[in-house]
Amino acid sequence: MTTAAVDIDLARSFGLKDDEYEKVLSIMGRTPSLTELGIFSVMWSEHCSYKSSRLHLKTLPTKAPWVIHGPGENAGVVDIGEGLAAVFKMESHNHPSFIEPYQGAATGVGGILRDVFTMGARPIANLNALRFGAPDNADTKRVVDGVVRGIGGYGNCVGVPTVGGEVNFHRSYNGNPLVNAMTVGLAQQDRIFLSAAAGVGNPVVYVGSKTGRDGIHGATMSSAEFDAESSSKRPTVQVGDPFTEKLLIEACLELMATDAVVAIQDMGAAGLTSSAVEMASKGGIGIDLELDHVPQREANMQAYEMMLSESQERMLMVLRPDRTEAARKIFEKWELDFAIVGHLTDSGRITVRHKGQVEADIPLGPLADEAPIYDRPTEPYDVPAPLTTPADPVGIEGALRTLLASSDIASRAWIWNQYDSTVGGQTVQRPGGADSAIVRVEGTKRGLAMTTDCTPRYGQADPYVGGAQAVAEVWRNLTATGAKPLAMTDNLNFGSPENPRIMAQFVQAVKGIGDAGRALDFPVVSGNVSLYNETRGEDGQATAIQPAPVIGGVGVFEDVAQSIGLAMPEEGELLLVGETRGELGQSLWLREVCGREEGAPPRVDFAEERRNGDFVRGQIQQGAVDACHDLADGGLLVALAEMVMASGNGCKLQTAPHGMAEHAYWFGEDQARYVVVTRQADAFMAQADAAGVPVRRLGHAGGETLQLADDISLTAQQLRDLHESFFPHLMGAE
Amino acid sequence: MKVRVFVYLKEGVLDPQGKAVGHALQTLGFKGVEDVRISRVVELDVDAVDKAAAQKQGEDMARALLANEVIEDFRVEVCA
Amino acid sequence: MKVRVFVYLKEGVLDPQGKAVGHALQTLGFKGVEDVRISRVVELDVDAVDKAAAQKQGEDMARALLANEVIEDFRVEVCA
Amino acid sequence: MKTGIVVFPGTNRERDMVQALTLASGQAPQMLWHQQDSVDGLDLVVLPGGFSFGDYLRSGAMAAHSPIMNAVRAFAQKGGYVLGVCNGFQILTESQLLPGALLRNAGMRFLSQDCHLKVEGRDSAFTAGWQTGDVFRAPMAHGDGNYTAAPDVLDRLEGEGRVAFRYCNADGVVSDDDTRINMNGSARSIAGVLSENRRVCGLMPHPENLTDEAVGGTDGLPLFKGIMEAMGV
Ligand SMILES: Nc1ncnc2c1ncn2[C@@H]1O[C@H](COP(=O)(O)OP(=O)(O)O)[C@@H](O)[C@H]1O
Ligand SMILES: [Mg+2]
Repeated sequence: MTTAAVDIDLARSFGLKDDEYEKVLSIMGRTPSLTELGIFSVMWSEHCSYKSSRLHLKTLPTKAPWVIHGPGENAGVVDIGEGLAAVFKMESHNHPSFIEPYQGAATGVGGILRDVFTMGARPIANLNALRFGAPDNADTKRVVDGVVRGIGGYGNCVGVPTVGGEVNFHRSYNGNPLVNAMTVGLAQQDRIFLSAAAGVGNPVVYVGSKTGRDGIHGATMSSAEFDAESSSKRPTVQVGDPFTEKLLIEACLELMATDAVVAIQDMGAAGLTSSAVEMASKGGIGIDLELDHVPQREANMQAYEMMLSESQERMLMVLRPDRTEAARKIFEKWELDFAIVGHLTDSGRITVRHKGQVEADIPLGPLADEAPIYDRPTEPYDVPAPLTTPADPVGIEGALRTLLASSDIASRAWIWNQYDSTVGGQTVQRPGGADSAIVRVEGTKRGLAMTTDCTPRYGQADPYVGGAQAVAEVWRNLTATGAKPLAMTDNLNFGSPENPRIMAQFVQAVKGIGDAGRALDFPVVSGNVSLYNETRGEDGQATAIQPAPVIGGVGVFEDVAQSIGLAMPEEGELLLVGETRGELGQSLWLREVCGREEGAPPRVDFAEERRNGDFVRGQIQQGAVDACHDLADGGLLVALAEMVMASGNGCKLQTAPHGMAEHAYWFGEDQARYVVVTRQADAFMAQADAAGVPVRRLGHAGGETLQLADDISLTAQQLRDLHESFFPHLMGAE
Repeated sequence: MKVRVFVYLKEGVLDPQGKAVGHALQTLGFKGVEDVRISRVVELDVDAVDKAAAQKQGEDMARALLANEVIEDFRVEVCA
Repeated sequence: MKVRVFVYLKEGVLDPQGKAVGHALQTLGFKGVEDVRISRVVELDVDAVDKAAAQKQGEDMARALLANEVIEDFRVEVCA
Repeated sequence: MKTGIVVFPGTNRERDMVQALTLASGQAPQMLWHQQDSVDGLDLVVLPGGFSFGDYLRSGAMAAHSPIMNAVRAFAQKGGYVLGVCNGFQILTESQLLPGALLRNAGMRFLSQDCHLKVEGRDSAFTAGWQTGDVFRAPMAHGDGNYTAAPDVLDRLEGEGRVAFRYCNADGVVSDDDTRINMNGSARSIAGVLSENRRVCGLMPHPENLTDEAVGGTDGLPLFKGIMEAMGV
């Protein structure tokens, strides 16, 4: 391997463009060594450099008085009161999860956990946003099975509860599923750890698992589209070791309680290279690495391999020299490798030595600053016209039955029943109980609400709305539990940015996210971009995924006892908050009942969203609301059925208003709406009126059935039978 | 006919179980122990006319289900 | 010396994994498959003077940790 | 009264257990590291849930050989109270402080959902907080909870009243073959067992996760109240 001649062909095979290789030559003033070329190629990969997305990400709102650290660190940090902070981020592991679903998903969870505990936070919750191919696609069952087992296998073992997430199925993900994992951690505001290295002479310390030849070139690989050849280019699949991760969490947190750590960074994509380069360049300092000291799992590893290995469960730290031995003891107690692999210098360069040879010597400034940035061309996007309401082919009950059993609405219990959602002893709302998961902040009365959302079919039709609606839905899901929304993380999954139509999707979606975030005071504090999510068919044509700008949100409760869920209470009046126009464009009703994916997605009106949400939250915080559910996929009637199934308590509904098609009323996906159940309906209505918030009386909680008119009456059990059939059927009788 | 399918991790793939077991054995006082790898054997009866057919069935089953060829290799033995 | 410890469920102990795999194989169309048993193989290097010593070490390790004799039996093979 | 919670590498429900014991007794338990070789001075030792040593090889196998387990064994022989939940139960069977073993769940999937448990008899500290026949809800979270033992061992356990808890439905109906009720496939629907002297108890579900009204309910609290009462707290 070391004998491979470094030239433009090799550079191309490493994923560098010709002009990028030219730039490498001019920075180095000579032909780079193999190891140097490897370092440039991974640092300049889409995954590490954000070269196609950076210009656009810069436009996102990232500030608010409660934001402590926005994008740029391993995870975002937000003030949640009492000197505490929520630390969170989302990360994708899409391509690896198609190749080896179990390990791909498992190591995705491992990676995002490390991003959070690197900052000194104890991970307290995991969520995941999953997108699979069509249910009848040959690969789907294998991928669902492996991904779900992998997420559970890792999260359950490390003892972080998996409390929420979302799942979609669509044929555009047949060859390219999306696995986005989010971790939320808890830290003390005065004990947040960052990655900027400081202190010339300070030791650089490697901890965790040993290095093997895992996933070499994973970073460039995850930025390359799939094709027939990609199987031969497969890097060795990374195998996750959640047990070691658990030890690493405990050891790092124990160490961080001392004053030994100057800087710390997980080894994620591009392993030792990106962690060493990032720490040193953020600190404006140099770094010398001695690879002979790197703990190695395999024999005869080359410098190139060690620098690019993506072996899991490893961290790089800069320690205070006088605390190094105390630190070593902690890692020995936890039976983890601990090795001093280098030190900081004032050279401004990264120098890598192995077996007495200098294998790489690169100026850090240019490596970081001259990384390519592209303002990629876009092609105007035709947004479909609004849909005229189609005729109803099946009636209300038929459509409800179809929708409840459909892939995007069906109960996800089959999945979440494989995730430990209670470990930690703080889970107030488990999956299915509320619009957001709710976790108490240990040792306080406070709580955090958290959720992930995205509606790719909206973004496929209108990328701007796709971005904006994802933010609105997240904000609404937090609000519906009574939480104050604080901030979001994002995971932008798109096709190839080199395709101007896809690039336009990306730009518009980011614009939608930014506008929504500004309007709702809901800044972006961390995120991740995953591009090249495409499958090349036998005809050589690339098919991109439906764009998925996934948003993860976190909100706070001062007193978690004030939070509410969505389960239908035994009594109370049902009210619909927000205006109903009956928008069926891109709705699930249209797709599942009529087989059409058409029209404009529902309008997202930020002012309406904010006004309605702020009002509902205020009512919940006053204790006036017993249950609340936001309206999204499937519209009003699906939301009501979900409330009935959650508790087994029924409700009796008034007929649809005149002047609107009945099916548009029950199944339209108009935004900015909530169903609330209250025993103080008159006061609620009066206050809503004063606040300019439209509210409509829907009916009453009670009985054992969801009852629409005399002829439509379904028991909770009948609803559940429909709702719970999809996954067992998909996965086969077990 | 009895068929045994041995399924083991490919060379170079991390074996977290083997690592932990090796460590535990050393703690228990088995000092010279090294290089612990854990694999599995699936033993089953197949309905085959001869050894070659049984061997083929074993390989087909390994490819279809028993081994995950992305990270594992396998070997089939037919025992009489 | 290379030692292999085979650990398998005792006769009469239900093997949920074997059962599930047997079922899956049949669903995949492997019709004649029966009696699927899955066992674990721990392969390791021991520091032993001769085959007998290696065999003994293998057995000791099986009793000490590798097998749970309440439900499992084991067999040790020394390979060269 | 002094309680201790053993932490092995990979244990992950120790904080949940601290919370439950503190709520029930008003006293914070002591944390015990697996390499300690003594549990002197304690009245109750708890082995909490998790994935000790990753649950690699077999759940609980490596933990059963940790130095502290010799001390726990001696403690149990002297009549000390020992509670093992989930991974703790697996460790107790692997250490042969309790009979039987826990195999992979019959459905081969990790199970994380609420189950119902029936209290088979109240003549132990671990069951005294309920009435015989009471049914309570408890979360499960395990991959290897399928209890098995030789038929004669099972007969003996039943004969001696050493089955502490069985899986049942919300109405108390036990049905070994119904996978909605006996979800992990345990022999005779056994969810928890007692030692001969009734002072060692192991069970798979997690009563410690339902001990606080603010976090899901208090269905599991009687377990801890019962222990405290038996020990005169
Ligand atoms: N879409 C995005 N929006 C906002 N911030 C982003 C986005 N994508 C990435 N970031 C931020 O850029 C930084 C680098 O991200 P990334 O390379 O994914 O981190 P890591 O190296 O931990 O994998 C992080 O601070 C991340 O939060
Ligand atoms: Mg990071």
